[in-house]
Amino acid sequence: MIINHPTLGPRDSAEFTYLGDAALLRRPNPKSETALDDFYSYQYLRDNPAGEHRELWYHEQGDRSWLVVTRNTVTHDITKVEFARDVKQAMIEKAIIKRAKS
Amino acid sequence: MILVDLNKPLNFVFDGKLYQGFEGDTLASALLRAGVKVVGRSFKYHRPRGIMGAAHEETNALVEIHNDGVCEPNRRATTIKLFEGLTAKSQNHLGSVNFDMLAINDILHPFLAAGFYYKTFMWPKAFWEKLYEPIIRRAAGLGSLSHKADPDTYDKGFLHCDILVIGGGPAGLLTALNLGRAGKRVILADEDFVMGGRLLSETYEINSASSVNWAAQTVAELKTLPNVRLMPRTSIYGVYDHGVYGGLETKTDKISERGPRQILWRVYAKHAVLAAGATERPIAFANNDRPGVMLASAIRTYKNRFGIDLQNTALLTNNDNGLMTNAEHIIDTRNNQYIVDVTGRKGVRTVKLNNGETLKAKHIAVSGGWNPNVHLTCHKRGRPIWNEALACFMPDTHTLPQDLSVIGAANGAFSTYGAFIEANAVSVKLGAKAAHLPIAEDAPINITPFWHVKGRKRAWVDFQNDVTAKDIILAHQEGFSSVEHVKRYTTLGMATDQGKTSNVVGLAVLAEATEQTIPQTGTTIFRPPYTPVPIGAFAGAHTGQHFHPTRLTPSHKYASETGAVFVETGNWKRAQWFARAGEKGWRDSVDREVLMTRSSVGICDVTTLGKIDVQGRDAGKFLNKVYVNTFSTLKVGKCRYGLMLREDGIAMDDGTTARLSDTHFVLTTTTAKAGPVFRHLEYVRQCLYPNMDVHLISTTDQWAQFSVAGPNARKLLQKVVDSEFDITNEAFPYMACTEMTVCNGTRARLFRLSFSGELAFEISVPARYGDALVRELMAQGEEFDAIMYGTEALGVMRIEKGHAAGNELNGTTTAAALGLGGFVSKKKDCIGKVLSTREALTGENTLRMVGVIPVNQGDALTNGAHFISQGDAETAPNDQGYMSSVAWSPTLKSYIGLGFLKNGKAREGEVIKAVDFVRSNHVDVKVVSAHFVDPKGERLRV
Amino acid sequence: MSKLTPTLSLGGYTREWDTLVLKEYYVGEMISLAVSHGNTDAFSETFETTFGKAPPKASKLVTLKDGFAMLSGADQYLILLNGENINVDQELTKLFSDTAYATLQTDGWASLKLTGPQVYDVLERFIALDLRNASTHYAARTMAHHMAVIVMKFSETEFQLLTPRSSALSFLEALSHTIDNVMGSPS
Amino acid sequence: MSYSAFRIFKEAITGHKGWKPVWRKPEPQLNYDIIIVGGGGHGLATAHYLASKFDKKRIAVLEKGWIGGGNVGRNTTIIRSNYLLNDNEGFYEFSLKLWEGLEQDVNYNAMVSQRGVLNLYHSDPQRDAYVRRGNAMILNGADAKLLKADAVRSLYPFLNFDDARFPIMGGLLQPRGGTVRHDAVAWGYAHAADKRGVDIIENCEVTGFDIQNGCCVGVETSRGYIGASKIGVAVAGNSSRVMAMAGIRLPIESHVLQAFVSEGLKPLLDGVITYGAGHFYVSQSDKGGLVFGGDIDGYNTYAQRGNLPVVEDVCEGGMSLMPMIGKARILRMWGGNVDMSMDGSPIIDKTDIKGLYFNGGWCYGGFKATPASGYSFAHLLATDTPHDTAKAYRMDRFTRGLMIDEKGMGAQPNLH
Repeated sequence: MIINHPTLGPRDSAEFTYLGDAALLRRPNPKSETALDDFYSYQYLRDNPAGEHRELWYHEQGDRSWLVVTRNTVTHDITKVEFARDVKQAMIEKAIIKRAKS
Repeated sequence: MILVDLNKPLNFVFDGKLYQGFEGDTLASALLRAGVKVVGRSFKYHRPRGIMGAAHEETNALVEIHNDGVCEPNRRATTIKLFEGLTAKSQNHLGSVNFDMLAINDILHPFLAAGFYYKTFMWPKAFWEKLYEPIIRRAAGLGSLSHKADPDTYDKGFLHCDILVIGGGPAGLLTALNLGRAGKRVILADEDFVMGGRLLSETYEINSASSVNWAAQTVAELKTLPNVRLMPRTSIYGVYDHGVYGGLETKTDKISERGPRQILWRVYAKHAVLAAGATERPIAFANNDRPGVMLASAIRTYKNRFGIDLQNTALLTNNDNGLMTNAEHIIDTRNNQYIVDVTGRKGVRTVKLNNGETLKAKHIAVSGGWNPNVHLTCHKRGRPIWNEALACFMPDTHTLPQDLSVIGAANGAFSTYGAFIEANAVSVKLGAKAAHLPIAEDAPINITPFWHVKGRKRAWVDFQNDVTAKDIILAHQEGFSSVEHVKRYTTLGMATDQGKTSNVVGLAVLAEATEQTIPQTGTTIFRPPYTPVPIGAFAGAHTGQHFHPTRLTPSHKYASETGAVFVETGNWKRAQWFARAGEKGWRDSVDREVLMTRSSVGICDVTTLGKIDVQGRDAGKFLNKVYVNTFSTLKVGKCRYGLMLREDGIAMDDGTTARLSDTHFVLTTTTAKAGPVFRHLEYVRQCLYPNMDVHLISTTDQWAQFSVAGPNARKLLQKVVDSEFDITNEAFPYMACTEMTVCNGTRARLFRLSFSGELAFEISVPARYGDALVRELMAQGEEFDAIMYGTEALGVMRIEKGHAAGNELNGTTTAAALGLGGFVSKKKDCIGKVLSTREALTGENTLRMVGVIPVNQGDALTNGAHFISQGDAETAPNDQGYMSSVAWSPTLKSYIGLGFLKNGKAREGEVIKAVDFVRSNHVDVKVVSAHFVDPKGERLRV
Repeated sequence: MSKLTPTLSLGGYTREWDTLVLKEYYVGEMISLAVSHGNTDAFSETFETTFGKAPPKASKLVTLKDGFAMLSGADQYLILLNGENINVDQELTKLFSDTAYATLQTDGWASLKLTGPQVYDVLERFIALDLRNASTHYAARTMAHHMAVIVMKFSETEFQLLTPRSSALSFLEALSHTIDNVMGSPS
Repeated sequence: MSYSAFRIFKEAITGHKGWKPVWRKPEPQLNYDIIIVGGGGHGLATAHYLASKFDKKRIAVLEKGWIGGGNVGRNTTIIRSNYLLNDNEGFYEFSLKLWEGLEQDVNYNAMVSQRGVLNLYHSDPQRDAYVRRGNAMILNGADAKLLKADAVRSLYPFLNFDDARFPIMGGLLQPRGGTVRHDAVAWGYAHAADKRGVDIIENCEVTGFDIQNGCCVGVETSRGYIGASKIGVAVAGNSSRVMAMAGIRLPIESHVLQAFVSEGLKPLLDGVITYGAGHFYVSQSDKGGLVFGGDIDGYNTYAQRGNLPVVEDVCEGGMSLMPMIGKARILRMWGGNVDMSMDGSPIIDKTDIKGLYFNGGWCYGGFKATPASGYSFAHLLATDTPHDTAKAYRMDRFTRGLMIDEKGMGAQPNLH
């Protein structure tokens, strides 16, 4: 497969290492009362969809960046490739705004 | 125009006999020219087989190429380019190809109908493995492999282009020409060693000159275009994701020539144009498998391209294309004429027609119509669709990937002119100008489908696997009515040609039997490779010693000069021990290395441990997130042991981390986990805490690092460390670290760390000085009889100290199991903290690391033994844990072991059994503290 | 105690296949610079005053006064400076103060130069990237024969290859074996 | 209709007119006592044992395509019981014993051939890990032998003993391991189940579950609604998709495992060999093709087709272990959809929804588990208690920390 790296351009997937569902970015709050259950479903349960899937790839033989790739698990078409760092920072900012609102 | 050079004869040997062919011949054409009829035997009935086709569709002429003891099996004679000195042999017969004892199966054929083996061989039970299966296995298979290593070399390569044109026939050539002239980066690949496709095999004219000239001129112009790459003898065997195509280029058919025999190309193409042409299919009629029965197109190829006129031929055709074959008799199924039987066991003798007539003939040219080569359009699970008018399966334009077009005969445009029209159309679509259309034949195929002649006698559908129309009908009768079930039950299309000539005929027979239409019956799945690819080509240069790269330590040269025996540790080669003259076995060396280190000083290369530079304002905060203990409080100039968990709470790796400045830590990992830990740290940094100011870079290869351990370690180091650095115990205590210089100003680092349990330091210098430093250390160490020690001695010493290593950090043990429960900081979270508190990981009865020592000192311990409580039966329910590390301790003069025992902490002093069935070694052992030597660690702090 | 003498990763290797030349090409010093969070602008300014050029973009080698620089990670640069200076990373740490973190990398890499008209024919059997189509001063980290490699294109006939020091011998064997296959001479 | 050499002789003379369908093609009834979703090896085996060992009636197997069309029709046909952990080894040894009696049980020759499975090791730590596994096998009643390098060499002289990057130091042999003709397993179980009245309904895809106040009482299918009091799902790679229809998320990812077959060769290789220093295992089929494979591609996919890096990785391992196979050509490459679980071990358990049972998470070891999986799923469906050898395969083992992690790779499916 080919992953179109945001800054380095198309690269063969052999340069990357796959981790899994990008839901791993949403690490639960270890201090909540339901921490054990939250971490159980975070660590063990997966949607595993047959269709669009946001997943984490590591550019091991390239610039060692983590990427969030949006790929269809039936056709393998890749529609989006982002830096995981940017996706996570956006999530953090959204959480801060939400907390500020509530 | 024949493409064989008659004044360049080539001598070759087939089945021990000398023959002569010419430059430009294939082995098949040379054999036909020499009048050889029987070239092989079919798989099940072992009936005589003759050459049937002229290219990759060939099912019968499978031969072995031999060269000084090496044998390449199952090669189609039609695709071997003849070379001087070729030695080939026919396959799959007991006795000679003309007198095959296994032909007895043909006589027993009523008992060998499809799937017979599923219904018998069941009684008596043991006979299947003892009697029936050995017989079947000995008779099975086609060609044979010699047990010698494949002497050939193979290369792998990577090509990039705008457009990959697959197939060098009229459609492919014109497309490549248009796109080439428009300046596109084009690759034109064709399986044949001459480009032209069907143009080389027919007597067409283009622009009123021979079509062969047109092909040659087109190729000549393509050669002048730098942006076009012509690749003859290159088969595109597979279509993969995102414009990746698999290609195999054959440089030579010779065995063990210098240089690569084949190159496996991975082609990255923005767009691909499939112009792979079509394959003619036979018709099934009684005894249609006699040598001499050939595809009509093949007979024309051998006549027009190779100059071989196969006389007295009877043509059986259901379409006009077949009529181009000159034959003494024409049997046209559209006039309700067909063949009901053929005689001649080793070559066609007579042909019996449905009107009762019997003809004498030596060859039967059969044309049942043409199948477009749609395979590559279906490698991404697409399915072809049925075209009623042309009676063939065509690519389904709806499920075609957008970056793949199909033109020419592969798209049902069987005429030359039709191919040119589609070539121009796709060229325009891809941004090139259409060429002026050459004048070429445009004859319609006018086919009326005619699949098989019903009758009592066997009519072959798959010539190689001996699948007959009756087998397909029987499969349906037994409920195997899906086309996938028929394929598996009868093995239709599972031979080396993958059903190129048999699949469509077979499913037409099935459709008739199930009273369904052909589209309803559907096709089986087309899978890569389009044509078989040698396993050697996929391996390329990565065989033998080059299977994996080899990583060498900075002291590798010195170690090999001083008697080191090396061991693989991942891709690293590490010194396992240093053998000295007079030492009888490895134990002598290892015991010496341990005793010398514990009594004076030993040096060990520890460069292979992963080293990661962790820098930034938040480096300390970051390390708190990945280790169970706290690092933000670590003072500059100090080191600290750290245990890293996976998010599921299980131990992942451990190692020491040194703080060289406020924003600079150097973290170490075990050798095996260097890669995975770095990847994990980058995941935590980028995916969980992107706002931290922390940066990582691996420095494993940058710094050469040596452990200097033993009572005289400091004395030795003081002779190397520059004098302005005070490394006395007061100035440089246990777990201290500093940057400094050695040997008059060479930059270095010193860490007060010990894995052996002795007074020990780790000294590191930039790797360019690694070799010089180890030699200097050993030179300065002579007065203390300093020795080099290897991984074996290191292993013994760390087991004597009860330190966990790879065997204990095996991915199933928790901090508590490793005796490091107390290490886990209560105040902060870290990766794995929450899930490490799950009930089954913390309960009383879980596994705990313990030491074990044989009750009577003479007993040997063996690793991998299981622990069973005294008096319990040695069965799984009583399994109490396992031995994880074992060593002979020269210090204690006894075997010692580490292991995991249920509720181990509370069972010190208990005697249990260490049970090792596999090495028949059952030993009573006493559970003790894992810290066998200097449990309080006094030697560390001297 | 005697002074320590450095050793080259490949012992000064050099070999010719008529017009194609492969030789160990000692680069001087290599340093990685990681930009500290929030100081990107300050870092760029210091970079420009120190090296005379703005920090490079992805996949682009920038020629400095006395060396080259490339972007090696999302927030990390690799600097190649001529001349031997074992403490160069500590000097850069002072120069960039809290805008960047430096790490000495010279000893972690072996460096080879491949020059000659057949350079593409060799590299197309070695590296998966589209080097023919890449512009001059293209620089990228990728893999070859299961080993890491940083490839730098200086011209249509001149490439520099950096590979980890510990597996440099395996890398050299794989590359020279490939050249033998392309050039047709005995391996 | 029972099969035997005598029947073959009689039918041969009479032109094979007497052969009947191996299984009927009944129309689906309105409801059944037990529905099995999934007509693969595990589903058909479950139906067979429900009928033959637990005397259950009114059973239906619903298959969306043609039976045996999934992983049972597309694997490297290996059977073995050489697992490390007691929670697994008892189950796989039970399965191997069922394999040994299969032909007589279902009256269909699946060609169960026990010619040995040999796991090669290439280092001392790896040897010790194999010894620990061999001892676990013997503790659970299975057979295991440790062979030194010269014993391996006498068995397979053509392996690479002289020029190997990772030298062969020996191997752990399970003599009773071997291979089985995979297609015949599905057909054999279908034949036997059908004979006991089980309705095998092909081209019948389950499109939804009928759940009323926490109780599953039937399924919507492409051939209409079918009611049942108990529904067992055994759909391997489609587990997440099917159970999502009942609102259940699973600790499973679907991956592609590629397998390869070479052109037919005269006998070379008697047993099964696995390479300890790379991703490669191989055996030779009765028809002469080398059947081999290695690792999964490693990314989530339902495409049932793989990509090139794994093909090259497997062949590099194969050539490094057996340099002679360079001249053998790959004839065909498949990709199957395997249900990789979070600890590499399966789940055979009830769910929170009454009447709905789940069997899945077989990773790439489902084929060898077919008989025991069928038997223990039937036991669970018939008695509502787990079979003794499968009591560790609980859905809630992850919440309690009782992972069954053979390789110790943790909660990342593509590492198992």
